[in-house]
Amino acid sequence: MGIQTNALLVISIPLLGSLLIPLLGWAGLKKATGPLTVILIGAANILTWPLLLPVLHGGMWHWSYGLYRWISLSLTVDALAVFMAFTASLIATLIAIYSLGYIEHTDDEPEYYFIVTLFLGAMMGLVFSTNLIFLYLFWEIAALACWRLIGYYREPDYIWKADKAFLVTFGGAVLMLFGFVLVFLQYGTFEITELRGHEIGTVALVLIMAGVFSKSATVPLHTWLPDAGVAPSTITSLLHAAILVKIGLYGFARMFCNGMVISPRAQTGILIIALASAFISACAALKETNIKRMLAYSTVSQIGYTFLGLAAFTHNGYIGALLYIMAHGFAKGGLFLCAGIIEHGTHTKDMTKMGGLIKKMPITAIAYAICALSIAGIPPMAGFFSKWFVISGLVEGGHKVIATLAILTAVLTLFYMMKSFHVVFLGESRGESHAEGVPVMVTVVAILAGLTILTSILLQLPYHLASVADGERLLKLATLVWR
Amino acid sequence: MQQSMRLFLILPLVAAILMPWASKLGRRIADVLVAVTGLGLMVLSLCFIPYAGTTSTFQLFGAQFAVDGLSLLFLIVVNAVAFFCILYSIDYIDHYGGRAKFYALMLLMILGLNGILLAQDLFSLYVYLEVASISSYVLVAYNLKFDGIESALKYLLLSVVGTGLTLMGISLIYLNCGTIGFEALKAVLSSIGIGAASPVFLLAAGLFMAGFGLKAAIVPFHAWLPDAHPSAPAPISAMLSGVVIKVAGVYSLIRIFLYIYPAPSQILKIFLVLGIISMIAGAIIAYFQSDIKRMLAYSSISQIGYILIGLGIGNPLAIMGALFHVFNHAMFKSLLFLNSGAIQYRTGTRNINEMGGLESRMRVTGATGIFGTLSIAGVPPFNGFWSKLFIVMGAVVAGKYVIAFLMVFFSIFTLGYFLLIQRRVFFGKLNMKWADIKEAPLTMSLAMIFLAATCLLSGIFFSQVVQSVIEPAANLLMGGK
Amino acid sequence: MNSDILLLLFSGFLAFMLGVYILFMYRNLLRIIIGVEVMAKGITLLFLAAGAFQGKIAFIQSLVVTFIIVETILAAIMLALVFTVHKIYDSLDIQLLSKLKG
Amino acid sequence: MLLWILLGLLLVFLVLCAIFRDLLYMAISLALASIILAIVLFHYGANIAGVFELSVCAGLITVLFVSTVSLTKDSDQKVESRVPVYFLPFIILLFLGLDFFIVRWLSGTILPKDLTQQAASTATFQSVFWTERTADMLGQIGLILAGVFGILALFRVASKEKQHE
Repeated sequence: MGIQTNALLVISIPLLGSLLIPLLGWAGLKKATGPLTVILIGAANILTWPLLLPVLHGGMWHWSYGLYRWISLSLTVDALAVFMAFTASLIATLIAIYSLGYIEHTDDEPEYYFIVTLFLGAMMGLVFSTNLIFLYLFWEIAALACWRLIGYYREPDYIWKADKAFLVTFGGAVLMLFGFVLVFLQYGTFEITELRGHEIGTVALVLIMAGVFSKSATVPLHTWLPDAGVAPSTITSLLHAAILVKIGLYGFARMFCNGMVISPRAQTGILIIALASAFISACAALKETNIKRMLAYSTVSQIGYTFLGLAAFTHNGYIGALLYIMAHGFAKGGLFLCAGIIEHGTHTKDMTKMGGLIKKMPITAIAYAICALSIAGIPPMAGFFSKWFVISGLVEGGHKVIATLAILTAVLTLFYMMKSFHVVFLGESRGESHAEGVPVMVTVVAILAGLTILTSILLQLPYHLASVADGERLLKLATLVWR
Repeated sequence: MQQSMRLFLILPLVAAILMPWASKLGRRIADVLVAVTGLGLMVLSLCFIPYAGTTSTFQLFGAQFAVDGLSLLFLIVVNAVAFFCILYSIDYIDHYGGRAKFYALMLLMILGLNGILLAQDLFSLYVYLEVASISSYVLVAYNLKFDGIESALKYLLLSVVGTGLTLMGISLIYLNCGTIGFEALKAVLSSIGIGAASPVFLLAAGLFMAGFGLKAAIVPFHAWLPDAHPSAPAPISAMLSGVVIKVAGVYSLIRIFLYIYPAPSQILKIFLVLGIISMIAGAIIAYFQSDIKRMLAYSSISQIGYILIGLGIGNPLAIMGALFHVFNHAMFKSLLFLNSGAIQYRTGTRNINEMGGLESRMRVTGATGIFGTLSIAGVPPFNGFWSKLFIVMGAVVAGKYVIAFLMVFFSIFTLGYFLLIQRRVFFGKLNMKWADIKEAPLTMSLAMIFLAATCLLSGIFFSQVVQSVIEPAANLLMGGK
Repeated sequence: MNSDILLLLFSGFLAFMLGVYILFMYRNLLRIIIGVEVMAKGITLLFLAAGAFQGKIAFIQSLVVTFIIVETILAAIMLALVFTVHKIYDSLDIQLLSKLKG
Repeated sequence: MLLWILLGLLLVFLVLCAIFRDLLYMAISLALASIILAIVLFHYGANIAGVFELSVCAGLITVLFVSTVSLTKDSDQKVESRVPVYFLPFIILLFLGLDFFIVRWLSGTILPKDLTQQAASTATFQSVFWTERTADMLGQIGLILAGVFGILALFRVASKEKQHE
């Protein structure tokens, strides 16, 4: 199987396969929709494996199908794309398995699975496409999938929050599209590969960043993300860990880290926004008592951190950011799924009403602890190394003040993570009696915790992948390929 | 092949004449007759796609008609939407009664619209415009309730003034150059040039702008539309909003100002200004409506604004976007009106505050409603996205950044108020009042599914649509430059 | 341009304006229909002026005949609508048609 | 001179339409205006159009109108102009002035006939109507059908309701 077919299959299996799910639902086979989803997403994940080795050796493939004048479907298989595809689909597979135990109580199963699969399909399309129009297209498919999923429980209040999320991300994305059009006006192309090394104007950059920041929930545009916590826990997990907020990060990495060039001033601006976002939301997380909102603010904070790494435009910073995407994906996915189990067991999201859960839910507690340690950046965990790389990348780029403040934020993270573990799992039990979750759910949580440990032990592998994906080297390769 | 274009006029006429006898023979026979005619017309219009790049003329009873790229695009829109609306009305018209008359009037409306597109001079255009309008006045009043009749009267009175102005323009044109044929006029205008030499043409242009602008419901002339659309039966609202305002209004404006007149910059500026006002005013007023069909009606005004802006910018990209938006708006706005009709059919209300959670009871209506919403807001991969993208790109290329930004902003706004509809009507907890309502009947559901599929497929395969029908039409308009 | 044609144009425009005036300024629906008819007279005159100026009476005559038919059918439909309004509402006052104010 | 008198009378009758309070008088003055218009048409040699104007507008529409007036007789006819009647002369003066300027402007700007190179045609009405304007013929068939079906549709429930009563 060629690289091209392989990559196309990775995109089309979830994207087109998702259409089968409502058909199954209409055919009365509601029970089959869940396993089918697992199969589709899992297949997408397994198909990314054969791509890993070639890209590790520095391979890069690019082809494009012209559609209409300057609009063409261009696909690129490189380390960055494969890395994102692999991480996202792996986490999504686990979440889909978890859903089997979690979602069966509600009546709209086919719709749920349909949109989850479509969501992942959009993500796969996004990571492989390098035409700005198609980037936008998949970006919006993800947004509308997320709209339906956040409002899944259909409470009037929840729907309003879903609409809010959709409007904010759609608005940002449309502005971003406007920015793309300005870029097009300047250089006459929508191909990222052709835009490589060109500096873009400030207005276009501001517009594009509006889209990126709204999608990745960075501080002025972040409010939809904590509100999105009204969705089922699997969905929040999907949004935070695997797909949605990572889209903004990926978009930034794809467009700017080895593509278009931005001025140093703009770079400083982005760094400051990212730092402010990381710091402010860490403070917010400290005060929050709703477990899902606390985790959501933590995501906003970590996303800010990742942006710091990406926007440093240095080798170490870039590696740190990619590692961060992976480590945060596993750990935050695990945390949200733990939160889901806890919510199932205690019927509350308020942390002050929990306590002493470690006795009732030992596996969940351990998994939560491992994931929290990773997020907080405790040394042997992957989270630590990624943070370390980000900070050293910042220093390398000469942003010493920002690096210092970033360390302060990391301390805050440690503080609220430990506090939440303490409140939820230790101490006296304050609620009714609870039981451990359904086996399939607990297993998934355990696997995610295991993956967190595994990435820590085998850090060498993702590190290698990330360093291959690094912009500078890619740029060299690209000049070879494109000449 | 070209001679079969006669069928665009003959088929609906003959079917309309046969309708009373068909309904005497049996209800189903009338249904079949009208559906077959509609399907035939749609297939016929699609058959001509390969000939989009050429102008083909044909004779009917000695009269000259012609189809060029521009007419063909509109023919496809008219006949496709008409077929879906006919399909929809088969089950829908049950509670209105007068089935045969309804079908006959609808067919005559199609005849009129096709005639507008095939006509080769200004006066024939006017005559067919009246055929379509007179049928639509009666169809708006079809429920014979107070609201229907009063909005039909309002529509009629304003239209009469509009067509009166148009006729004045025609007589001035004839007075000035002794011809009213399109081609002849085009030749005369290009030989003498427009502007200081003949201000009469500009006066006539103003009259046409007002007259056809009224038919297109551009903002200062829009007063009839928000009344006429809600009180008409749903398939008629869909036809009015999807097709009639475009053919009677936008097509005539395009034909006159971008084809006959060599697109003088003053007129394009007026297009631009009116378009912006329509876009903004329509969207803002729509936001405050609680009647679902009124909201859709105002949003039609807003979308017509987009089309006008595209025409007013006047570079190939924007014109292509505008023409594509004509196609797209016909599809998704008809779809949305049919959705609202299905809701009204089952719940008997149009007030969006009384609905809620209907999605769980009306699956097809709910799902197709989402398609319509996303299309109109310009969310990819639906078709509305591409046309808006083209118009915005045209504006940016022309250096009109503010206008481009306004369009972008109002597409967010559009999504905002359509999400409001979604939230109050479909999404959300089921209002217990509607616990035992059912999905709309078969043909209604089918029509909605077809339209939704068109919205999605023409978005995914936009390049084929653009290349096969939109580009020839745009080339025709840009040919003079 | 000879004075007869100017006169025709003059009376045509005047009749049109009168028609529009009657259309918008009166409240009785039947009177409004008269307004439409007056407007139609004006348009007929304008057509006649154009035809006379161009020396193509035969051509303009066929347009006028078509126009007269349109006008008649329009009048018939309007009268039918007004009759139906009257049947429902027992009044011809346009003010009672609330939405017509806008 | 004849034309001046005819058009003067025509305008007087049209203005009377706006002045009369009684709908019947109004209809009659409209009919008279139609008759004069027909004479004007005859004057220009547009005989068939004149006949149509005479029979259809002066005849048919008046009959339709009068019958509608008598059918709706019981309703109040007091409702009058939005503007007091004594404003009418001023408004007509305004129209006259406006009209004067339009026509003066037009007479100065209309292209001379020789520039548009249109020879006066000797074609007869029949040849034009039945050969050049057949497109309109088809439209007229559609119009008449629309009128017929329209009126049938508008009166359909009326008959149904009577059955219920």
